[in-house]
Amino acid sequence: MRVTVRLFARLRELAGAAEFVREVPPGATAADVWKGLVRDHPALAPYEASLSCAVNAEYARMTTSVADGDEVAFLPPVSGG
Amino acid sequence: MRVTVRLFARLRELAGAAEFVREVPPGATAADVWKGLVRDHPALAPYEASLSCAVNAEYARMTTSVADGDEVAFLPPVSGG
Amino acid sequence: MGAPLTAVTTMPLSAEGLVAAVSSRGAGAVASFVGLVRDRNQGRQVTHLVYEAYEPLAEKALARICEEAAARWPKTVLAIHHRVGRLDIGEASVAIAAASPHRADAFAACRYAIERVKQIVPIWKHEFFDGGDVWIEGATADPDDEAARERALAIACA
Amino acid sequence: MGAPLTAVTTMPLSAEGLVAAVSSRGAGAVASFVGLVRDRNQGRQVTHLVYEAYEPLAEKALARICEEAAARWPKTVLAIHHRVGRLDIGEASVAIAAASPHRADAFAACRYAIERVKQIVPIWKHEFFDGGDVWIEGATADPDDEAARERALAIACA
Repeated sequence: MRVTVRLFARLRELAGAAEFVREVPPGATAADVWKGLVRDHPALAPYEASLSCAVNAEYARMTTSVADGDEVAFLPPVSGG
Repeated sequence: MRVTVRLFARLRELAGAAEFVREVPPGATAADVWKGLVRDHPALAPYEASLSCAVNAEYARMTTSVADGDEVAFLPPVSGG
Repeated sequence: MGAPLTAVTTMPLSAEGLVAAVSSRGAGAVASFVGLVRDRNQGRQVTHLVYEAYEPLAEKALARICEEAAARWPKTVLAIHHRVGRLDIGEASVAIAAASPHRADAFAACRYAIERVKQIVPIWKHEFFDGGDVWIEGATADPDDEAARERALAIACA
Repeated sequence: MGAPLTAVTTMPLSAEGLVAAVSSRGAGAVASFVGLVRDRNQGRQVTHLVYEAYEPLAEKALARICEEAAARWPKTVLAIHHRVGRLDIGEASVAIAAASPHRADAFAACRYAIERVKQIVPIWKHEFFDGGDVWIEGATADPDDEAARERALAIACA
């Protein structure tokens, strides 16, 4: 199945794009999507400890399962205000 | 000597005027001015415990001496804001 | 800039004007406060208020509050405007703005200012309600009352 | 009224507009906060900032903060606008207003809101300074982190 990955801020810069369409196996979690992404973009790895994720524009856990067509966003630590 | 007494808010209403020119003996204090005023306007008496005073538009103590020509203001509890 | 840092005025107050007056290139945070005339007070249906001031002393008291704040929060700029005369429901009676490099100081100075206004500024609120009117009487004004000042600081810095 | 209670926008922010949006006939106090772009940060001479947002989630996070505040301070109305895009020195990045019958709640809700914005709203600050640029990274966003929420409440209600 396919998911759309969205990256922001420094993650976006390190990966070189704001959006990727990625193929993942059925039953994959957000963590699985992230691991696949890090394999292709190892520079992202240091963010694993401080990451947040969202599925379809709702905050989610890395253990959340994703479905075909989902938008999965990975968020570095925020700095609004 | 003469001082100008200024009254505000409820004190002004109870005494029936915002300003009085009063004769006081040399060496009089703000407290003496107040006592004279209360003699003529007994309705003011209950305010003695909660009063502030100012001489020439500076906060003063009731024990402050006044001089000829001074402006002596008596202030009920404030309620700005 | 434009607006003076302190004022006792019959003109409508503007939070925006005060925010602009205190802001600078080094200010990262501006906290502000506006007091509005409420339609109810202690069960009474309020129609309007009339604020009376001993203006020259009220101006000095506002300046004193700004000096107190500058001593306590040296990098913070404070402005306080108080309106007098007739005010209808929803109108602003007092507007305060405090700018600082950091938000904790801006909030603290702003809160301190409104507490001190209620303690030491010679202004009185005459409330008109359905069926009558009443002079509101709050604090006996004494700028040298250190216990009152400590209470304002405690509320501001909590 | 007019202004929505929450917004993520490229347009300049107005404290006055937010104050008007939250005010009502029962509101006696409006506390507000504006965050401004400072010319210095950690020794760097800042030239400008660019804020980036995950907009649909940022809008939801702002609405969530308003709901949290409404649960904690039921009579308080809160509004939060955050700007995105390029901001020059002195421009407002965030504006918050909280109206309440009483000032303690207005101040608390306003302070709570800015602390929560910094904790859970997916917005990022890209700082451009003399000699380079840096992404500012603050808190790992987790709205369900109760310890973070308690910290924001403790700061607000102190």
